Amino acid sequence: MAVSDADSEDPPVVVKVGGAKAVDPAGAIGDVADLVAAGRSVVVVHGGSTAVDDTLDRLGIEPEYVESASGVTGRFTDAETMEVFEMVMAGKLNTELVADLRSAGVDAVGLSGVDGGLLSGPRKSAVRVVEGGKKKIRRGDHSGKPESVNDDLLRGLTADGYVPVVSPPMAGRERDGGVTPVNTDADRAAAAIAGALDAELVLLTDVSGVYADPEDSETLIESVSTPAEFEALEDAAQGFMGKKVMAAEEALSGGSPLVVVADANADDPIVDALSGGG
Amino acid sequence: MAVSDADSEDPPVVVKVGGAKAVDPAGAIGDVADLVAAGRSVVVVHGGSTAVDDTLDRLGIEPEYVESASGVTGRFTDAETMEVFEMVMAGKLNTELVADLRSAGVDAVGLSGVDGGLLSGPRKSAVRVVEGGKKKIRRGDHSGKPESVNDDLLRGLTADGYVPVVSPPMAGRERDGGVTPVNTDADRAAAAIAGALDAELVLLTDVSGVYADPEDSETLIESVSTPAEFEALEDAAQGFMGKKVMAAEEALSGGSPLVVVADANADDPIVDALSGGG
Amino acid sequence: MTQAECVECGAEVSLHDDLEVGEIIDCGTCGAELEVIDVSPPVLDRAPELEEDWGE
Amino acid sequence: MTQAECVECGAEVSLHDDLEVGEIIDCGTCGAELEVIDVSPPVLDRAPELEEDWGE
Ligand SMILES: [Zn+2]
Ligand SMILES: [Zn+2]
Repeated sequence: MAVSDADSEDPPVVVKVGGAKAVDPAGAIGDVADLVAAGRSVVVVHGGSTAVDDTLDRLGIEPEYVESASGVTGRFTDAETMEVFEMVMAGKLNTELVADLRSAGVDAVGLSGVDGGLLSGPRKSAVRVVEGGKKKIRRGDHSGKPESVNDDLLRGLTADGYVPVVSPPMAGRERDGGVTPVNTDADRAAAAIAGALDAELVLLTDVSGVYADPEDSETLIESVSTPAEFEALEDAAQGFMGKKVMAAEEALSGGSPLVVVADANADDPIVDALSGGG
Repeated sequence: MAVSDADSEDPPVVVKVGGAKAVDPAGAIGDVADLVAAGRSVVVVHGGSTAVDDTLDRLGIEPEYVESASGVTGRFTDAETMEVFEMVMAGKLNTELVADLRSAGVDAVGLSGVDGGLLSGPRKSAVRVVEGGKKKIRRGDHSGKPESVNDDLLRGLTADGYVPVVSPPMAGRERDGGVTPVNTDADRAAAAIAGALDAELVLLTDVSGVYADPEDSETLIESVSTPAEFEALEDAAQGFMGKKVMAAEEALSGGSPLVVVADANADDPIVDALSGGG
Repeated sequence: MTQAECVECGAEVSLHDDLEVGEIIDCGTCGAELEVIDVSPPVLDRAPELEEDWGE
Repeated sequence: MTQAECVECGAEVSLHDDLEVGEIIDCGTCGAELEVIDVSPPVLDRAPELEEDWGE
């Protein structure tokens, strides 16, 4: 699917690569190298929740999922889980993606959302959950959503020829003004960055897009350009694809001219996506 | 001890904070905030081997130490250990130190030596060891020493008002040109950065300096200014302090005007060190 | 069954026996949502308004 | 005890029985340091020169 908003001449590109399994997609790395060689400013964003789960498992820590009043399931990130999250996202995955990009000739610089206050917002430490039919407040969560983006830091690095590689966590603001690293959704982080940079956003996933009928690969929604079409797209989105659509909406309303959700497993996923083939 | 080399007007300051236990020294964080407020460019470097050992232990991985032909003991870093090293150094410790500095009002940006090729050199994958009296070649090591520093990246960030917070690993160059994250000594990394920036280097440790007689706290060597005094200093240095002295030597020969090894547990350890009280 | 006072309207609120810290109780009189801060003795406070998110 | 040929001077090098991969053998004839690449059958190659470091 391609959601087009405005014309523009070579804006920056924000590429969100998938979680652990898709964090080293050879096609995406080659594409980033080609885009940079062609003079585009590129920012890479990655997640990696399944790799976090693997490490939690190795450490004997049970990941905890909680259910909200409206039935949405989310991860509860206590202090111990947050530590593992930092280690896997900002340590292992980010460092290894930067090394892979550098091996491909891309002058990559890894950053977490904490660095330079790149992704900042209030820490959400209390959440309302439903447990055994009871409404409860759970305290000690480490999560948040980015309310501000330090786009100057990214512009400075891209102007100097670097490719920032950004991962959660983000900088969670405490009530006393302190900063705590907190969990945040990587798609939403990519959307916030694309909005702040007025950049095109490519969300790479393991599937090829949003299907009007998820069971029928012929019903891929390739692009939308009216509110009614966008509503139909929202209706069609299911499961984790729903988050992609919400991220797309946030990026567009933030200033992004184009959002593409594309298949990470294609040969040239980013270049194809930007040329409208997504 | 203070090793003085040249006069200079407010050069940048590189502060090496200790390993895990000293990675959050409140005094050092306050000092960094004061130096930045006074207009100095500051780069923070940290290590954290004992935290790596703690996490290896939690994961049931035995750290392996090997002995060189001349009897020096060093860590052997296989692929599994390297992964933990990335997680703890670049993930947990770096992210948490950046958050603590930001809580103190310092606009910190975390980087590993892989980012932007900040600390680069050939990967050492084979080491000569002595095992059970036999000389052997052990392959699969992930280590290296920085032969080049991307000082432009650091200058760009400090010029924009940021405080880079740098940790191992470094960018290990493979024979095929690829980049692999590898282990490197944090004191040596700090020395290489100080040399490249012509910066003053403050090495904070848990002890107060080098003692002519380690058993006698009255014999602290406060400063040296002649080669003969430096030789006496080298003779006096023992254990891990020996590495501080070698780091000091590398920084000075690289262009650093002043190296101070100072007690991390003092109230204002960096400010005291720079004013000659080290 | 014990009772506690609603911090909003002052009415008595009935509490069931297996009360848990963090649980949210609705005041039957004014409708306020009250968080159980402690259980023995029971302490209630106004439950914070928390925005629901679309998850991590 | 088996033998192998020195890759430097061609002389026969005597090998002890509990030979291990990675072990370094000195050639008795030319003095070259030879690395054991494989043990059955034994394969030797010139051992790489490696700089000693002051450790991590
Ligand atoms: Zn009431
Ligand atoms: Zn020979």
